[in-house]
Amino acid sequence: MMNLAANRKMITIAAILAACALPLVITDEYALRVLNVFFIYSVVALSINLIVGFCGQLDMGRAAFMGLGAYWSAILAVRLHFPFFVAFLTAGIFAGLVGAILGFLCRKSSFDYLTLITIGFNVVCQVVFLNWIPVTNGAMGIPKVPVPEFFGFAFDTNLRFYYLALGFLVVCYVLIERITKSKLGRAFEAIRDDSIAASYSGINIQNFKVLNFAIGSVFTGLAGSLLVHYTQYASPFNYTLDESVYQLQMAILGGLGSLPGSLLGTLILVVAPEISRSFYEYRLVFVGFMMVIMMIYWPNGLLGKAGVGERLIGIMRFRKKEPEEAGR
Amino acid sequence: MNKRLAFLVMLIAVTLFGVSVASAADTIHFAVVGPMTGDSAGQGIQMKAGAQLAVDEINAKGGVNGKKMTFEVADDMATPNQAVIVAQKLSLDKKILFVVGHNNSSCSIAALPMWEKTGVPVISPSNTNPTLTRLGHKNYFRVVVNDDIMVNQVVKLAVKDLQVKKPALVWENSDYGKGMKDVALKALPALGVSLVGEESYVPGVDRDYSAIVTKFKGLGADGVLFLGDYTGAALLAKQAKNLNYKAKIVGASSIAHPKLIEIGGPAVEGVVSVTSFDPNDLRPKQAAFIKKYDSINKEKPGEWGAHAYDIVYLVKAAMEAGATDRASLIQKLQGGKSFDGVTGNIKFDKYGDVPDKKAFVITVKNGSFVSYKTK
Amino acid sequence: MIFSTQDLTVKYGQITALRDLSIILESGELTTLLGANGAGKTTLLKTISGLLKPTKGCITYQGVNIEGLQPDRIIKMGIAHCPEGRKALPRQTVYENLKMGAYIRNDSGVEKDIEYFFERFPRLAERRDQLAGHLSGGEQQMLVICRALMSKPKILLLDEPSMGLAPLVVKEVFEIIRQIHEEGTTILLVEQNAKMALKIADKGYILEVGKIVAVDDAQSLLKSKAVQESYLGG
Amino acid sequence: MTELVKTEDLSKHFGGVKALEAVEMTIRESEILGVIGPNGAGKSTLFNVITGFYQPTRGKVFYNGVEVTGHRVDSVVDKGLARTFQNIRLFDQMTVLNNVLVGMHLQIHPGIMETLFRDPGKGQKEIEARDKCMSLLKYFGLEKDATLVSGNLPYGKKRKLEIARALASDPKILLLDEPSAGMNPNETAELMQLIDGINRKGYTVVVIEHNMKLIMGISHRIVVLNFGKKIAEGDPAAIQADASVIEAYLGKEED
Amino acid sequence: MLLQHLINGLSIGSIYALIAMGYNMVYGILELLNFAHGDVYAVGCFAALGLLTMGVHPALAIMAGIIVGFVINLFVEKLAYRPVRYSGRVTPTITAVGIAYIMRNAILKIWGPETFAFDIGVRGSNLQFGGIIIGTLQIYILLIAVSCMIGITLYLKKTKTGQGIIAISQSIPTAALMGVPVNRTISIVYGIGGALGVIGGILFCIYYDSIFIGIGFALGTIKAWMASIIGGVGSLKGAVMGAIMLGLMESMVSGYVSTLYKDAIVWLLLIAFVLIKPQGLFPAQVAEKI
Repeated sequence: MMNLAANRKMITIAAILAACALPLVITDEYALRVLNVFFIYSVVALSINLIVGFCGQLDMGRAAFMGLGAYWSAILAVRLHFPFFVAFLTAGIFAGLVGAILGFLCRKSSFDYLTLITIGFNVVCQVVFLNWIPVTNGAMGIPKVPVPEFFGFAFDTNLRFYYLALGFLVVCYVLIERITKSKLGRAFEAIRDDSIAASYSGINIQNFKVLNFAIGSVFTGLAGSLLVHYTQYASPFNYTLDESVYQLQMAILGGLGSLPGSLLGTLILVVAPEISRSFYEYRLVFVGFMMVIMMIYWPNGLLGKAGVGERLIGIMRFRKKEPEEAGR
Repeated sequence: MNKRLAFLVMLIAVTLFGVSVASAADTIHFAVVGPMTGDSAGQGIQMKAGAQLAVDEINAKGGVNGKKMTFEVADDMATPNQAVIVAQKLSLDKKILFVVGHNNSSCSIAALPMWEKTGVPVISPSNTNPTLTRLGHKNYFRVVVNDDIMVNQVVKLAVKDLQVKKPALVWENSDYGKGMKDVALKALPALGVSLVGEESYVPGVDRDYSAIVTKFKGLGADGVLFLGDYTGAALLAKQAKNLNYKAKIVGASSIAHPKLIEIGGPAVEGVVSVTSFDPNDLRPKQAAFIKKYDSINKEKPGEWGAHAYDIVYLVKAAMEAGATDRASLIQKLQGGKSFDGVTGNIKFDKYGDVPDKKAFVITVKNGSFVSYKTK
Repeated sequence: MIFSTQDLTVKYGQITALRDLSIILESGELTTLLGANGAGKTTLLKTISGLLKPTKGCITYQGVNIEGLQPDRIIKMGIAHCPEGRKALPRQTVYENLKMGAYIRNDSGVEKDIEYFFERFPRLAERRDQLAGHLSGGEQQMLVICRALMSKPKILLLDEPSMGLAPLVVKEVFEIIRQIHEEGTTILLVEQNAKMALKIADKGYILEVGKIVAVDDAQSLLKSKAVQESYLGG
Repeated sequence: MTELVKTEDLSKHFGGVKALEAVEMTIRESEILGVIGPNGAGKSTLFNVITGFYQPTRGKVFYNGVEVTGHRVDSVVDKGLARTFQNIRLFDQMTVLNNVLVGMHLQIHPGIMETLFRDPGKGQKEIEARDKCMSLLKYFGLEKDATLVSGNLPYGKKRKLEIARALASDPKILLLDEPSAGMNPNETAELMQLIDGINRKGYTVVVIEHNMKLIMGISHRIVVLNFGKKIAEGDPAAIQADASVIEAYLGKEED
Repeated sequence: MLLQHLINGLSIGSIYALIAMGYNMVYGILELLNFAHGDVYAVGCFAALGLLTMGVHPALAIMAGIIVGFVINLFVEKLAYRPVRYSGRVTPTITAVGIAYIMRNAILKIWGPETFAFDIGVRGSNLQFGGIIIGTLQIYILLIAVSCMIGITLYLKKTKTGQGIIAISQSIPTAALMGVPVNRTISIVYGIGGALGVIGGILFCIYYDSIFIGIGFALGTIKAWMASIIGGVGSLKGAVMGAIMLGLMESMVSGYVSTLYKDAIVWLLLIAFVLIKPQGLFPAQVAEKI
């Protein structure tokens, strides 16, 4: 037991060191850019995992929160000339607040409605990004978003940004892992597995759902902010419903409820399209088949727990249909 | 676990070292970048087809200065974030001499800084938003008439030729439509008329224009300036006809497409449009191009195909005038002579625009486009 | 012998609900199955009617092995299962519920049979067009039994028909069961109310944690000291 | 003896069905209270109304003299209640230990610093909680299963784990809803000892049961419900002799 | 003007109603958030288009399209939904999204994203009452929607299979014990859902004389879902009423508020509606038990 924990720590540290050393091998700017995007999207996938995988709330509008973070940060940095870290941190807080408000409104909503509302919220956000021209500059977007800069040190090359994005991912990963392994995470999982039993354990389900949504949104917002400072351009066409579904797939592919799984899922969906043209062309069909096949044969994703413990199944049962019966 | 690990390692390895195979130095490489998958893939595919036709013709005749031309296609998925990644990849590829693209203004805005870093000339066949050439990117050109010119002409056409007194405006809610709307809002008062109504629609989603028509009818608008795609224009015309609304419909370039008539049927009779390319052009050069394109692609070219075709020939001309690399190509294009393409006369000003290019006016008569005599 | 199970084993995941269970039903007899909650009585009925698939064993009906058939095939062969917990179809009317009972029948006698039950149970007739969900517990139980009989079964499986019913209603329900039995239908009755069940039964099985622990004719079981202690609240 | 819980005129109607009608009952400190009655008599509904899962149609619930009617489940639980369920409700995807730790939800207050800036499971509060949970698991003989996923446990252990989880919150009152369901006589006897042991440690226990042996064997007091009404209350001997109880529930002796 | 806007809204609403009916068959009876509904029937509509352009008689082409919708849904149910039928809510929802992706990209690969003319030679004329214009086509569509609703209601109420479907919606095991062949009946539900979707989709195409990929997801699944939620899950009448309300809402917002913010406003109204009246207009009674 102790040994395993120690090993795990060693492996983690080794992985981080290896990631730090990777740019020595990979000098190709394009590969670095793809990796940087992968780091940022990993955080998005982790936040989706926190909401969908750990708390069982099927959120299909995550891109909206990425957009909220991105626009907040871009507006602060470009129009109001705030320094990067202020724009970045407040973007997370802003997205978290909006997440808390949305979560609060949906705190009593059932599964279907929450999913519908998150989709609707994504549409609403996109319409606002597109049309609130005085603030968002509408369809033309906000160009020339400054690169991240800390006290005069600008992360203006792919290599420099690589370390920033890697650091961001490591910090987010560690924080999310700690949350999921704390009292908080246990409460989320309890709500997912059986909300009635959870409330009888003294968990205020509504508050914890709101909290879960807010925490997830903070991370999504931070990722959105960082990405916009990297691409230096905020555009409403980046935060569509399709984008949300693609992000959800990253979390699903790796395994809902598994944090390393989220990284793997993101790696595959971000990196694979860049490798092969044919994959590129058929990627949407591929993810379609993947979603069906994974759900039937491998519902826990690539790195999810194997065996009977189907994480998803406990979320909301067809009570009136008694799953153990007629299931053949 | 091991299998998964192996898969992962393989994946990373392929990404990192999967650099495309180098090719002979006696070829001219370029890239066509646009949406190749997703909802607006049709436009990107036209760009590809237009460029392909030009390349095939050129290569068949011995190439440019003895060098063959070849190009690769990249998909920006019409999303700015992806456009940046594509730009990062191709701009570092030393072989790539120039880029035909992007299709969407938002993608150009996002990717231009990246292209500029390595000095790749980017020539867009379809970015019409006036602000694009004013962002200060020296490597950016477009062969299409920008909205400033186009929409001013549309407004003039409506007010002067068609005698519209109470115009209403419909614009598609995209960077394209938004840019045109801004121009129209400035141009109308200059001609002494004021707008009675202004509505927008989401291209590719909205299919119901009856509310807009009913509203315009109630406002008594006698002309509709349609600044959007041909599908929207066709549907608007049909629904106007169904609701007995008889305003004149005047549009800009993007409605002048055979599909307008195909979808709109008799309802689009009399629709007038300013366009930078007429797919039914009967002048010999244009007609030959259209016929050839049609025979290969089983579809008449729209402005994307025609412009992409022109861009390739334009670069050929510049190279024959002495351009050899990215920098000299930009130089040649900037100070270039005028080039006569299928879409008209191309001569860039200092911003990379084509101010002298003439747009012409066509109208639908008896189920096909004919040219419209302006006053 | 019209029906029997041989060495029937059923598992829910890792939990064995029935272990090598063998029972025999004689034609026209009323057999009762007694046992505590979770002993596997309901599991047995579900397995017979095809809702569950046994991991091992064999179910013979009229000399044919019916193990593994789908529920709709089994009811067509003449085995009707009347599930526990008054599973009337709450969003359908009383009439529609009865008609559902005759789902497998294609003969013209369905309406006549429905009228027969309405005549026999005037309380159902009164509520003919009411949603079944609005009936009282006793009425629902009556309806569910009639519904099962609508398929004209040769064997009727009854799962705790008295559950949660007032004593008077329980009496009524048992009276119905007794009548059906007298009319010649073979019945397998699962009951918690052991005393009443044994009183009308011909034979009884006692089930404990998935196993048969005793089988005898009903009268002897009723008198047995052990049975009295465990199941009759002695 | 203090009255921990008191209900006044407690009624719950579902549409036209009177699941509970004017029930007045008390739960006294340190007792084992049995609740019996035919299926559908309103026993579970009574639990659900007392714990705030259902809002009563009429009437009040007091806890230690404070009215808790209409409070949310978790806030009622916070007053010192815990329960188990008729159909076991564990957190099936979580480990046995984590199930019990969730039960301790209201006892652990790690604070944001400990959550975010200590290694998972290394915080002081967390370590204390784990120790307590492990000793609880040991009491139920589950310590070897601590790292297993609870959904994979056999039935009997699931029942025990559910009780362990309920006890983790250190409740004043433990409500057990048909704890012996599906247990064989030996297991039932074991369970009776367990309940008795828990009660001796000072917990008040309320049990809904069909198993007369268990209920008569351990209850100090029994409440009988029928058709949503309380029809009798008293010690086991009195209940067994009560005519109305015999008629409604135990069954008449004669024909 | 108001009257004209109302009539416009009513005609869009009746198209939504047809699509929503098909959606609601599956949603109401099997509780599956069928994200693939729109894209499946879009395949049916495109198949009809393909036959039309090949010169097949419109009536035959439309019939074929409806059959395609029916058959695809049969296969999809068998391959993608049946294996996860008892796996909770999230799992089948995700497989449905997967199917939607496959269908949509199949259409994109075969037909591309363009808008095509959809001409079956039916030209509606206009009836004029004062200043108000009603297209005969609009009247036909409303009639078709109403007769489909009546047809489905009668089918469910009066036929044996229909009653079996209703029984399944209440409890699969109980229905099975009545002798309802569960798998076959559920297949029929999906099939009918797909066929109804195609009918709605084709009317959509006829009404606008055009067809494009967006009739599936953006104008199909999402609107049908919104309609079902407004109307109350599981109620056919609710789905129809919800769809008509949705049509009216869109028409009114476009006509009197803003076309620019139409989508946002309609969504916000829906979200507000869901929060205020979570059971919809025609709620089904559900009691939670522990």
